[in-house]
Amino acid sequence: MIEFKMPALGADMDAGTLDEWLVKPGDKVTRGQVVAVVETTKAAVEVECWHEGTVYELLVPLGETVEVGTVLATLLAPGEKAKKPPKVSVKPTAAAAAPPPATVPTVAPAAAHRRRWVSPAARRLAASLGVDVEAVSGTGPQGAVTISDVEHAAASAEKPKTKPTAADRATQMRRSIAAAMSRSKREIPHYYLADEVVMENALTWLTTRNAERSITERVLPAVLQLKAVALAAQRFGEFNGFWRGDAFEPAAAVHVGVAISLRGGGLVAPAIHDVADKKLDELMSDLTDLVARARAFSLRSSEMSDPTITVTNLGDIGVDTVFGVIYPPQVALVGFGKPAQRVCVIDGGIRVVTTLQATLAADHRASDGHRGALFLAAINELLQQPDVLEK
Amino acid sequence: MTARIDIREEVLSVLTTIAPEVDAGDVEDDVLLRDQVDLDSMDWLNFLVGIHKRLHVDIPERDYASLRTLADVVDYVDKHALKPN
Amino acid sequence: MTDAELARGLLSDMVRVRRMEEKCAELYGEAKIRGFLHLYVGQEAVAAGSLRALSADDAVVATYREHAHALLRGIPMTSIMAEMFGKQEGCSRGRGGSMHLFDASTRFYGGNAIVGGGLPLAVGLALADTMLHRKRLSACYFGDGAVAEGVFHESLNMAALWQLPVLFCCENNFYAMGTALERAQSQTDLTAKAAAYRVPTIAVDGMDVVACRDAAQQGAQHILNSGGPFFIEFRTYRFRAHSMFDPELYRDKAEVEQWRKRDPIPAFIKQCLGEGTLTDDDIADIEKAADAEIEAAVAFAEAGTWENIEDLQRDVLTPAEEPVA
Amino acid sequence: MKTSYRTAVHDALRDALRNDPRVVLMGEDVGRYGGTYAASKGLLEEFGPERVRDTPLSELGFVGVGIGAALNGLRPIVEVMTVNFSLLALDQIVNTAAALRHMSGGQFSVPLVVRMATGAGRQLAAQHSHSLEPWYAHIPGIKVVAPATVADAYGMLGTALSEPDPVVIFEHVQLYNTSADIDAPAPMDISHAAIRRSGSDVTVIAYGGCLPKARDAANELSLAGIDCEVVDLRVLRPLDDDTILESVRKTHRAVIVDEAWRSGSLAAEVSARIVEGAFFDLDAPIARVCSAEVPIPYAKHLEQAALPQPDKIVAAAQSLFGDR
Repeated sequence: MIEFKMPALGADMDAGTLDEWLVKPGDKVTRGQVVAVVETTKAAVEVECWHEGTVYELLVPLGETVEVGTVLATLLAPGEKAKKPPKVSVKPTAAAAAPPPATVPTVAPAAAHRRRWVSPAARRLAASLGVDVEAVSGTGPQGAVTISDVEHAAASAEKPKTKPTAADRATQMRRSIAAAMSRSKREIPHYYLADEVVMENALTWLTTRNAERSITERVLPAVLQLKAVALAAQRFGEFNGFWRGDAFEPAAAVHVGVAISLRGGGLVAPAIHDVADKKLDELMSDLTDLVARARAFSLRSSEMSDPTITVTNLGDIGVDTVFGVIYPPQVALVGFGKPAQRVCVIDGGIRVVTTLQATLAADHRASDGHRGALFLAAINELLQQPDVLEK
Repeated sequence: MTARIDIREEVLSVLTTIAPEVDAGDVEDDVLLRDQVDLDSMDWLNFLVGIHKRLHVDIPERDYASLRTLADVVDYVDKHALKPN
Repeated sequence: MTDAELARGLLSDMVRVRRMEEKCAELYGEAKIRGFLHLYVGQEAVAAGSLRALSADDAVVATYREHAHALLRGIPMTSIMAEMFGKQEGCSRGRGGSMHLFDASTRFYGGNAIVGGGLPLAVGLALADTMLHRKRLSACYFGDGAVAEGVFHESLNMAALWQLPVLFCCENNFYAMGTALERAQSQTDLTAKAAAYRVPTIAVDGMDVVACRDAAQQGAQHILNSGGPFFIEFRTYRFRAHSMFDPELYRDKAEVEQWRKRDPIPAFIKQCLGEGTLTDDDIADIEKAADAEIEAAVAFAEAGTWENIEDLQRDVLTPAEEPVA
Repeated sequence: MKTSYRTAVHDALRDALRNDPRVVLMGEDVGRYGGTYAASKGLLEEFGPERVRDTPLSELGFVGVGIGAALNGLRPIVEVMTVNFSLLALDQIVNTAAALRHMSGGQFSVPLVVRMATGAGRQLAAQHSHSLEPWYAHIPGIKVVAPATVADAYGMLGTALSEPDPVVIFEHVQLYNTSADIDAPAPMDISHAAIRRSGSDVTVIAYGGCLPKARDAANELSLAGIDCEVVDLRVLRPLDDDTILESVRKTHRAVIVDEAWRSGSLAAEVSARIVEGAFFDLDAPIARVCSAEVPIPYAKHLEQAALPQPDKIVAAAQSLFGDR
């Protein structure tokens, strides 16, 4: 029996609310198939299943908010036979206490890695009633969950859930960001490096390339940057991966998280997968698609959960340099500033060329400044060779 | 003139699909568009792609830099779209 | 200074104080002034006479019964009155009230409401003057009650030991609040206490304004010559209660009446008229001027403003940008 | 019949002097003047100047004298007029009265009662308005009490006199004119806090001059549907943890009202004990209402703004309920 669990769609996600099942018992599921939509603080995310099999039992009803890791459904592996008939609708939490954990109407999922504010008394009461405090909305001072919130949650466990409003979402997202960034600044000893990148070659090359194409096929300089970072990250593995527990875990592939600001505030950094292996056109189309879906709050679980390194580009807004905050558990973030004409010394002569500031914010637990400098230099080097990036 | 007004409305309509928070009535013709509306390079590209698709205007790379205000874009569309191919 | 000028000045000072204090009692009844209010009525000759002997840059430290000293050292009656009203135009911004009049520009180091609290302060002021080679003195006013405090003895001892220019002005009105001198002191001759610390002393009739002036001049001269302290006991009497809350159970009405016969103002008027230094018209002018000054001061205080409550916590510590003397 | 707090203090002193010939009352103006707050009016006439003794303005001296007399067979009640003047006697209270039993290895107990007025509200400005009782509550070796009701004003004095160790009594100046019906005046314990109003939603903890304000606030909060329990600390040292914690365990919320400044206050101590002892019962952060951190100003509107007030207590209590 295969267990399909609520995925962690980011460092700041503790729980998610099941919005929609896209499969039913008996359906065959292929690897990577989107099987459910989960509401998180950031977006309604399509969740893929990475197992092949047949849906045996859906364990979490619609509207339920459950912790990350909770089994959402069971699947029979190919060839497996059910040992007993499926139960109707069981409540599966890790703790699985006698009274089922309750959820509450209008609950936006719990915010984040910052511990939620739950009054000590409410926490104790929730434990005794088997209420999941992470799924209870707080009405106490500063939004804390109070005894009465827990009692209401226990009493109205059966009521149907409604979707979070945009305002709820904005608040929740703010909290998520606050939690993730606070955690980052609290836990990650950042160091920062900057390097000036002459963009002359790359931009000229890109302009020529774009001139031959329709506007719909045009490629933005940001795509060159993503590719350069991905290729460099392949060579400098200590910037591509996660710090977990007390150790660095390098990632096998390079999935570049792209920091996307949302209109009206907020930020997500979903991944483009396997950037190092993709051609520029493919990356451009991925990027366009990703930005559109991020702004429509419609991202996939894998995009949310598995960036291995993040790129942020505030140059569009006109800043020269950006020193980023690493998105835990990642260990590095590469920033790009505004391309502008600057006076440079090149080959012993003074020239006016277009340059930009590339920066690296990196986790000193995972890497050191010397390697960081080499990594940044490699990115610079790659941006001088646009045809290498094309491959 | 009627055509120009229609074009302007279409352009604004494309703009507000990219930036839904913008009130079309507030956009000024002769102020840099990217100063009035928060548009990054991806938004800008999407905006021009939208113009291209909606109004059937091709915008080659070399003309990019000349499109800075709403009036620029309207003029550009006015000039290029009405020309028979 | 002619006798007439001096007489006019001394009388004017006493009358201004008397009228101001009476006005304060009236205003207290109207609840314009609140808190503790200690009036100087009866003791005017001490402040009027002794302060006249000081130079402009001498310092004065006083007690909670300090309206007269503040006024006669040059704090405008307007800002004194505004202070008692609690207005921000007051000399202490309305933060101090009746017991805490302060004024840096006249070196008036305030009303101190802890008995004896001003004594070591004056010794310290004098210490700084001596060490910084300034020729000026610090006059410290206190009552007979303060003599019972340990700090009185500590202060006299240090002033004498280090030979500091302090003019100790003990205003003995014979009651420490409600406790008569002889029930509080084993030695009721207060000059003897100062003498025990080898501080030169003089006792003087505090109801005689000229005698008060002369004694203070003698003390100031001694300090100027020797650099060391001087102690004056002014024997005086307050005609009114200790404060506005005092039922005066501790003294006989007859005793008060006896002292009232020695009221320094009528006594001085009689003396001046007899000697021909002042005329009835002079006296009428002085009284008229005092009344006008008081009227203006009350109008000023009435028109004053209440400080914003948002500023409640100002002046707790010195702002970084403010220079410190 | 209504009895005033002032009368209750007076009667307590009178009865103490009547009941035990070892009792003496001494202090500034306790005799002829009748007491600064008229609490000892007529006692000189009844008991004579030996037992109702006016002292010179020598606070350090006469408090020390009281300690010596207590060591040697008398039961002195020393009045220090106000807490501000008690600073002049702090050395004898802290270094002698409080320490003597311990530093003599248990040989010398000091059965002394020190009374003083405390608190603001009468426009007496920065040298006569402060609430320094938390300093005394810091000191091991003494008991500190703050009668807030007429019954306690009478009843705590006699009990304090029967203690073998020093007891410091704080009477808030704003309480002297309050009055209440009391049946027969009786001794009151000096070891427990008291529930002055029973309630279920929030515990308001106050003492001394803030108790009437806490009660007013509780009445107003009840109109808003918040049911307050009002705890009167009564004894500031040693604190009655049990009563405080039991109440907070019931209501899950606490507002502490203290006329002293917040930093290093008794409110801080009570707050810490609640967190230590009832953390898992709290449903909201602890709130404190204390005086603004400024010497108390003279001007009435500023003085009132500096002090805890019923509306501030109401607001603090409401803040513990979020957006209910």
